[in-house]
This record gives sequence, C-alpha cells and structure tokens, in this order.
Amino acid sequence: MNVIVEREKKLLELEKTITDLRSAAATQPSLSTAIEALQDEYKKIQRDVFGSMTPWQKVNMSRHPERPTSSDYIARLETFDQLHGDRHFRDDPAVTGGLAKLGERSVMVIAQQRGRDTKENLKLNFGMVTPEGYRKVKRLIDLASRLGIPVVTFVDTKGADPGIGSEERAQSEAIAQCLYSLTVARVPIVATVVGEGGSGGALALAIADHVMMLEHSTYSVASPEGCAAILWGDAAKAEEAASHLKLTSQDLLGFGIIDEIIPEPLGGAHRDAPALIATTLQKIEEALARLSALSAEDLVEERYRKYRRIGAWQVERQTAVAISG
Amino acid sequence: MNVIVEREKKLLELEKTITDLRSAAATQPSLSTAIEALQDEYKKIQRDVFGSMTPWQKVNMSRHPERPTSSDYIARLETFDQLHGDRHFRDDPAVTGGLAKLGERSVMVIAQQRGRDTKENLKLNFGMVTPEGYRKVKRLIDLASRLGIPVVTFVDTKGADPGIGSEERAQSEAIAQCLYSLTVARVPIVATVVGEGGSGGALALAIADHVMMLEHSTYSVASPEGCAAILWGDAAKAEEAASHLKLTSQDLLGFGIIDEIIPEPLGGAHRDAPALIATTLQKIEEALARLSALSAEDLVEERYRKYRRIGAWQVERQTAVAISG
Amino acid sequence: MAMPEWLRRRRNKHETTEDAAQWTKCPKCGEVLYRKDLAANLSVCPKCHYHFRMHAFDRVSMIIDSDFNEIGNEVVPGDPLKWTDTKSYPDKLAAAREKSQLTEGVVCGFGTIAGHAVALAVMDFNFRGGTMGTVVGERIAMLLEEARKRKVPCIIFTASGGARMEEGMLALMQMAKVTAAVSRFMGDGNFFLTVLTDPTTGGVSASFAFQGDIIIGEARAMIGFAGRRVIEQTIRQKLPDNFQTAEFLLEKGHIDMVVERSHMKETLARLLDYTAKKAPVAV
Amino acid sequence: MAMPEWLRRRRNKHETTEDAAQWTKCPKCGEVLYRKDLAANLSVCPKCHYHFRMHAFDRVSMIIDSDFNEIGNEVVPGDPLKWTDTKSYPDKLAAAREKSQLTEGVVCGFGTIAGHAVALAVMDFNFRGGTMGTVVGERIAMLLEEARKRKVPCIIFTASGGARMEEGMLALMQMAKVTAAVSRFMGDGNFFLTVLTDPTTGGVSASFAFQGDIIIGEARAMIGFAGRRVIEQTIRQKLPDNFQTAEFLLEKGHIDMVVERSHMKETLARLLDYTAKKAPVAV
Ligand SMILES: [Zn+2]
Ligand SMILES: [Zn+2]
Repeated sequence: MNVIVEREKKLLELEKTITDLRSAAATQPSLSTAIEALQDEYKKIQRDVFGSMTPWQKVNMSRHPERPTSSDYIARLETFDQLHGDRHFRDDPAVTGGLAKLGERSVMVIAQQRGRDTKENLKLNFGMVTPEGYRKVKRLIDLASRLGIPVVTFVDTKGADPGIGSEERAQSEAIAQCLYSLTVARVPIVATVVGEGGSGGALALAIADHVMMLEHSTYSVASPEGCAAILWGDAAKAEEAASHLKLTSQDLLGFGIIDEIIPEPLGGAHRDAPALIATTLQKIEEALARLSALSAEDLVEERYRKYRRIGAWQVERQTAVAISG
Repeated sequence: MNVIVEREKKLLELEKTITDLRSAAATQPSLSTAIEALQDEYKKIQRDVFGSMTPWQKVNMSRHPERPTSSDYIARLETFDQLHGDRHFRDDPAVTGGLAKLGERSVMVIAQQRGRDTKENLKLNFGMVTPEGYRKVKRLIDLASRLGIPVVTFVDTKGADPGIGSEERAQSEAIAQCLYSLTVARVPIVATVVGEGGSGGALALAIADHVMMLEHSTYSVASPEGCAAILWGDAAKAEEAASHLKLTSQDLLGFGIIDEIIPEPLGGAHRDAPALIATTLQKIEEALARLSALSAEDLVEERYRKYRRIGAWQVERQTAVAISG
Repeated sequence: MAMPEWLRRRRNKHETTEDAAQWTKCPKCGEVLYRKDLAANLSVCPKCHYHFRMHAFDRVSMIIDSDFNEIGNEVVPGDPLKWTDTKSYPDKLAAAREKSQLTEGVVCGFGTIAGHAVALAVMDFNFRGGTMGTVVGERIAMLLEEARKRKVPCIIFTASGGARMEEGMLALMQMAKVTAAVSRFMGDGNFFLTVLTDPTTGGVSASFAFQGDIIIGEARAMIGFAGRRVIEQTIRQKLPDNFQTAEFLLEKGHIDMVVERSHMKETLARLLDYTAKKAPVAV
Repeated sequence: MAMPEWLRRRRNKHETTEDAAQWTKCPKCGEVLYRKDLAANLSVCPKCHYHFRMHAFDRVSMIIDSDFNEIGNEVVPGDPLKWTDTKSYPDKLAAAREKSQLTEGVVCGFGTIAGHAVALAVMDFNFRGGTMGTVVGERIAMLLEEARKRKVPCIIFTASGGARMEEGMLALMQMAKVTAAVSRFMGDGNFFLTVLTDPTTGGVSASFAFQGDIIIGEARAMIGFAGRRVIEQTIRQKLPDNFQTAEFLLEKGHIDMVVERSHMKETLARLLDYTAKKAPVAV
C-alpha cells in the first residue's frame, strides 16, 4: 500500500466533485459560491497533505505509480537514438541509453526504467538493473567520453538486481566498473534522481559534476525496508528506518551530496508532469552550459575534489601507532 | 587417422628392435654389426619420412597427439601464476594466461591449450576457445600493456569455437577486441605457433612484433578441411586444400607473415621435447631482449608498419571512377 | 544517382542480352519483381520487406548526398599463391569482375551524408561472396589512413563470407591490417561506425565489423562468426530461424541498433550530427 | 609481530577476565581450538582448513615483512545523522572499538612485502561488520593518494557487510570517493591489487574490491553483491552451498585466483615481483 496514493484519494474525490459542480454551474450560476468553498477546502487539504511530507511519505511519493518515469523525460527530447546492449551477452531493458539532442546540444542519455504497471514492471525487472545493464551504462559512458559528448543520466531504481543470475554474472564488477568510468570520463556529467535512488545501483549512474533531485525523490544508502531488515531484522520497520536515513532531497543538499533540488508541483510531479519535465530538462541544459566551459582536465579534477570532500569525520589527537613484527 | 602417426609406426618398431638388440649385445657382442645396419636403415627411413614432408603431412604433424602442448612450455618457466577469467561470465580453460618469469624477465603468458587425450580434449573443448577465453586474452593483453610487461603467446588451435553458445555470446566481438588490443599494446609481443594455427581464432593471439613458428607447425586462413568444404563442398579434399593453402612455416616466412622458424628435431618436436622447448624459450628471450630496446611508441609504430605492408596487390593504370548522384 | 558511364554501359549490355534478367523473384514471399522497380525501392521487396543484397554502387548512391570520390579502385589483386583448382585464381577474379561490375569486393571513397563529410567503404557480396583478400584490406586501410588525415568519420558497410581462401594467410592478415588502421584512426578520437549487412561473417565479422563505436545491423541481416551450416554440422541439429539475425543480435546485446534500409540514411545522418564536433573542444 | 603496547594490554585484560575466551570452536568441523595455537596457524583450523576471519593487525603481521607505518588512525567517525535506534551511533562505535580494539573498520599503512614497498589497507569484519562509513573511505583514499605520491603498489584486503547504515548517504558516497582515488592511482600506471576475504559484499564489493588489476579471493571466502539471505528471500529457495564462494567466482571468471591463507604472502610477493619496475621504462 502506497501511503501517498491513499492520502491522495480524498483529494481526487474532491477534485471530481468540483469538476462535476463546474459543469452544472453552467446552467445553475448559484453553485459558484459552493465551488469556491470546495476549492478553498481542496487547497487547504492539499497543503496539509503535501506541504510537509515525512520521509516515509516522500519514499511513497518517489514510488508513486503515476510519477513520471525516465521514458517521459526522454520522450520530450528533440531526437533520441537508442543504443542497445553490452556487446557480450544481452540488452537489458531496465536501462535505456542513447544519443539525443537536448536543445542544440548532443548528449548521451542513460536512464533507469521503472515500469508503470505489472506488465511493464515484469519486462523491466521492476527497474532493477542486471550486470548487462550496468555494462551497457559503462560502455556508453566510455563512448561519450571518447567522442566528447556530455552524459545526462536519469536515476530511478530500487537498487541493483539481487538475483542468482546477476550474482553469477558479476553484478559487483559491473557496478564497480561504472563507478570507475564515471570518475574518469572527460565530459560533463549531469545526473538527476527522478524517483527512487536506491543504493549502489543508483550511484552507478550518479557520480556526476552536477547532481539534482526532484523535490520529492529519495536517494538512500539502502531502501528503508532493506535498512530495517539489516539493522533490526524486520523489514516492516521501514517507516522508522526512513526517518533515520536522511534520504530526502533537502537532507542531501545539506550534506553536499546533491547540488540542486528541482521543485515539484504541490501534490507531486505527476500533478503537472509536462511542466516539471520541461523545468528538469531546462535545468540540465543550464548545468551543461556551465560545465562545458571547463576543460576535460578541470572537469575530472573538480569531480575528484567534490567526491574527495564528502563525509563527516574528526581527527583524534593521538600518535599514530607503529606496528613492528 | 593421423598420417604422421601411421608413418611413425614402422620407425618406432625399428627403434624397439634396436633397443632390444642393444640389451642382448651386452652378452652377445657379435650383434653389434646387425645393430649398426639397423641404425643406418633407421636413419634412412627417418630421412625419407620426415626429411621433406608434404603440407598435408605437416598438418598431421602439427596435430600429432604427442606433440608438446602449451602447458609443456609453461611448465618450463621459472615461475608461473595463472590469472583466470573474463571478469564477467566464465573462466575458459582452453586459454591459460598468467604472469611468469622467463629467465630474469617478467612476462604475461597467454596460451591456447590443446588436450592430449579425449578426456583432456573434452575439458578443453578440443582447444577451441570460446568468447570468454578471448575476453580473458584481451584483458590480459590490456593488463600487460598497462603494467609494462611484455606479452608472450603460444598459439595452438583448430580455430575459435563455432558453437551456439559462442555465437550467442558474440564470438566475433570477442576476437575483434583481442585484435584491437594487440595493435595498441605498448609492450613487446612475441607469438609462437607451436601446433596448429587455425584462422582468426589463432590470429587473436598472434598479432605480434615477432612471430615464430615451430618448423612443422601450420598456420592457415582456414583448416584444410574447412577450406575444402568452403570451396568444393567436400571436407574430404583436405589434403588437396593443404597443398594450395601455403600453410607451412617455410611458406609463411617467405610471405613475411612470420619472422622466424624454430627448427624441430628430425621426426618432429615430440622426438626431443625438452631440447625443443629450451630452444623455443631461448628464442623468445632473445626476441624480447631486442624488442625491449624500443620505446612504446616505436613498438606500436613498427607493429603498424609491419602489418600495413602484408599483402600482394598490383596497381592498375586507370582513372579513379567518380560517381555522382 | 547517375551511374558512372562504364557501369551504365555494362548494365545495358547485360540487360539487352538476357531479357529474363529484368525480372527477379523475392526469395522470401515469392513475388515476381521488375528489377528497375526493385532498385527504385532500395532493393527491398515491396510486399514482404525482404532486403535484397545490394550492389555496392547502389548502396553508395542510397547513402551519399551526391558526389562520391572513390579511392583505391586502382589497387587490384595479384595471385600470390598461384592458386588453381577448377579454375585459376586470375580466371575466378576475371569472372567476378564481369559478374559484379566491380574491380574488387569493396568500394571506398569520400562524400557527404546530409552535409557531413565522411569516409565510406561498402563491401559487395557479388564479388566472390564479399570475401576479404589483400585488396579489400588494402583499400579499407587506405581509406582509414586518409580519413584520419582529414579528421572525418568513417562508415563501413560490411558484407562478407569471410577470408578469401585463394590468398591464404595473406587474406587472414588483412584482419590485422585493417584492425591496426582502425585502432590508429580511433586512437585519434575519430568516430567509427559499422553497418553490418547480409551476410557478415568470418574474418570481417571478427575484426572491423565489431570494432565500431556504434554498430548497426541492417534489418534481418545474417551476422555471425561461424556460418550457419558449420554450426549445424557441429551440433548435428537445425538452428532456429532467427539465429544470427540482426534482431537476434540486438536482443543478445551485440549491436547498437537494427535499422530498416529505408531509414538507413536518415539514421546515419542523425548519428553523424550527434558526433560532429561543432567547434574545437578545449582539451 | 610484536603487538603494539595498547593492543597487548587490552588483549591481556580480556583474556584474564574471561578464561573461556581462550578456547574457540571451529564452526565448520566443530574442533575445539586453543586461541593461541589458532593464531599461530594464521587462524586456519588445523583439522579442516576453515579460514577464521582475521583481526586486521594479525593480517598485517602475516603479510608485512616487519615495520608497518600506519596512517589515518587519527581519523575517527562523527555522527552526521545523529542516529539513535536501540543505542546511539556514538555508543555503537564505542562498543565496536572496545570489541575490535580498532578505531575503525580499516587499518592502513606502508611497509614491505618480501622487500617490495607497498601501501596496504586491511579491513576488519570485527568493527561493525566491516561496514564502510566515512572513515573507511577517507582512510583508504588517503592511503591511495600517498601511494600515488610514493609510486608504490597498493594492496587492499577487503572484508565488509556493505555500507554503514548509520552514516546514510555519506557512507554510500565512500564508494565514489574511493573509486575516484583508485582511478587516479591506476591512471598513473600504478599497480592495484585486491584480496577479497570473508565476507566481501555490498558497496565494498561493488566498488574498489572489483577494480583491482589483479583480484585474489581468499580460499572459501564468501564474495557477492547481494547477501545470501536477500537472494534467498527474493527467489524463495535455498542456494547451493558453494554459491558466492571464492571458488565459485573463479569458475565464473570473476576473480584471477583463489589463494589459501598459508600461501598468501608468497603469492603477493611473486605478483609484486612481476610488476616491479626494475628501471625507468622508455615511454
Ligand atoms: Zn517479398
Ligand atoms: Zn575445522
């Protein structure tokens, strides 16, 4: 059960009532006062419900079945030519990659694909990428770097596929090599978390010069369910885990882990997807415009410094221990 | 049926007779004249049989079940630490690779493995390498180039594996990428054909700065059986194909395709394997000593020029045709 | 494309002497097709979309905007192995030349695609099954070297039954020669694209065909290392119909995309546009 | 190895207060073993060769010739998320420190192996399951940066249950930090070797563990991305015993070699010898 979908229900009913009344108002002008009152109520509830969401509510928002998926963003690019495959074993549909025009600019788009219904989700493995998918990611990063084309990624995954086949075909190695390629790519990289950013499986697309999150997206070291299972042996304590994990865009901006938040319409991205997507693409363009001024060396150096800094530690006054055998 | 094994039989019988007589001669000195006569006959037959072999006989010699295999050469290295796997899918036992000491020198050894009996051959897929094997080859070439360690290869294969799985896992791509890595490797490469050098599956280990063949090894654009099947629809015409293909070490030295022939003892490599292997390793060391004097740039440049030259064409006097649409 | 004069003459002669040759039958759906209509439709069956194998010049004409400046046509084969079986190798070459109206199995040159300057090589299955001998290797290597000098992308349309037996190991070595030219070309940051057409196998498949930055399979093309027959003989069973098709390879992740012939030029134009360096990049 | 003084004091105290702790039972064959004998045998069960998880200092002592100059020990964790569940994160850290006699989950420093100078990092499962938080990432990055300056090879022994939950995304980002340091180190032509010990999973497995030039699996170590339990829950069936063992990974081609603990040092010595640059190479 998605808590946001539940909370939305009342609003959607109210919305329908208002729409119905509006049609009736054409012949019965006296209804207009009632409509106004309902609209005020609607806005009040909307603010109550969505004005300040808890982390767990945000997790549910990031998983909302109507939330725009990567394919919605790709559909709004000027052109897109999909490039398939890892060259070895399989084309993983849970990652879409290819060359595209974003405005006047050529970009290499790499996007994790979540399904919108059960059928799509089965095909896309519920957005969990397999080693072949990550090898496609790595290949396209390397190709973009070789050809001097900036990389634009869209992140949306519960996490990397934890299946037998993925272990047999070296999931760890596949992710590790994506990370490696991202740190050495000689082109600008802009990553946007549009839904759920789950663990290392998300990071494999998200070491970037500019990292953005949609306001109600989440990005976490582990899924709240996974975290609860690891720490307390009880996946049902996911809501509690979510409250600890600092997985909201606001938290992560504060830690310097992301660089920018893309505001969502009240009620979430799906309440006005076209406007949200347009804003997102515009912000990506702006970031690319800034980054394109840097030389390849400076880009790689700045990226290094950025990730080198992240963390929270302190220095304990003590003499380093010398061990001798 | 191996025609060389057949021809060898009489000699082996004679050898046994001579050995038996020798034991007897200890008590019957009168036998020594008979022994001498037999030894003369033995040498005469040996010269007749092995002094000048036809190409088809050489093909059979290169496939002789007792011919030293790559593992015999590796066993004679000072040290050898095997490196396994393609990092993705499988470790192919039909290719052995690893770091070794050849004299004082560190080398990356990459060797195709033929089996000596049916059991070994089943395990080693009859020396036919799969895509994972070629990906291991590519990985080790790249690693050697990165670390500045020369590459030493031993070639012995009927050809790359032509099975369904190999096609499904992109055999073409696997070989193509080995070739690519060999042309850009910034370290000396010395290749030795020790048995059968079959087609592109052999070339994937044999683009080298110095290419050697054992005297009775063969190296061919296709196996004689394959060639006969392709041209005349009849694999049984292999002997005829062998006579056309110019697949002997002498032919290939003439074309500039190989750089050196390692002489074999009369009767073939297996008649004195230890000496032959010692000679081979020594010639590899000598080649490496020469090549190590070159800078990485010069090595790659010389390798380029070498392969750029190979071929036989003529220039027809005519104006180039211009096509306009 | 206005045909080059010599080619037009040969074709006219051919068509006059043998009227039946003006018609051909679609090997897939059986439809009888008028050759000129078929050519006008990019050699694609209008009924079932079967892609006929294309003559190299038709392919060039389909892809290049207008002028095509051929190079390497003067390089022609020798007979290094003095090969003779049912016929001598020179006789086989003469017959291939007559049949294909080509001097060898590849046509190379420079032109533009939607305004983008490119080096283009097109292999032709009509010349001894698209086999790669010395000349195919030499011409492609020349093209890559010249493209490297001019800093233009290179596109190769492959079609090949493998290495040419009659040139023995000299043919096999062309895999090395072209690969060396490809790696040097790509090493300078140039864009290399291959289009695998029906059929692409053996030494061509296992070298430059699978070295492209982007690899396109023409719709329904047969692409593989070993030939279908060889595999069936090895495993002693029949292979599924879609085995080794471009579509099969796409699913298996081997190639970037499958493109219908009718969309080939526009696709190449877009890919060239993405990768075109608009201005000097700060490096 | 002569233990550092503080470590010796803690161990002695521990042993005195709890005599039973001097004995342990092999989890594989059930043999009861005297801890000192076990330590003398590199923590390998003399009966069944089961490899016990090793304390980082024992590992250092097993591998390094003599002196080990530790770096980064002064870098200790903060509490960025102000995490409290059953206990506060600082309390958990204090307990881990007491239990493991370590200041964090990795020990880093410089020494020699058979005379070859190396940078060495050893992770320890005893410190919060070898989880990677900020300090593990920071210390390893410091080590790689210093190794790059000194142009010496770097060897990392991994042992990790994954990222440390209590540092949230700051923990995940250590995958990026260490990877950046690895790629910069390797980019200068330096040799990077990883040894995957029991267990190596999650964010450590999916970053620097699988970025080595050469990757060694210690015999019978469990190595994987997802934990065994997670996979079994997902597929709702039990996994075969050898799944995710070093031996399984060798067969699947993921790692270069499997090495018994008793042969580890000599193997590393040979690999360092192969890759040692004897003299400046002409480039
Ligand atoms: Zn048809
Ligand atoms: Zn035991």
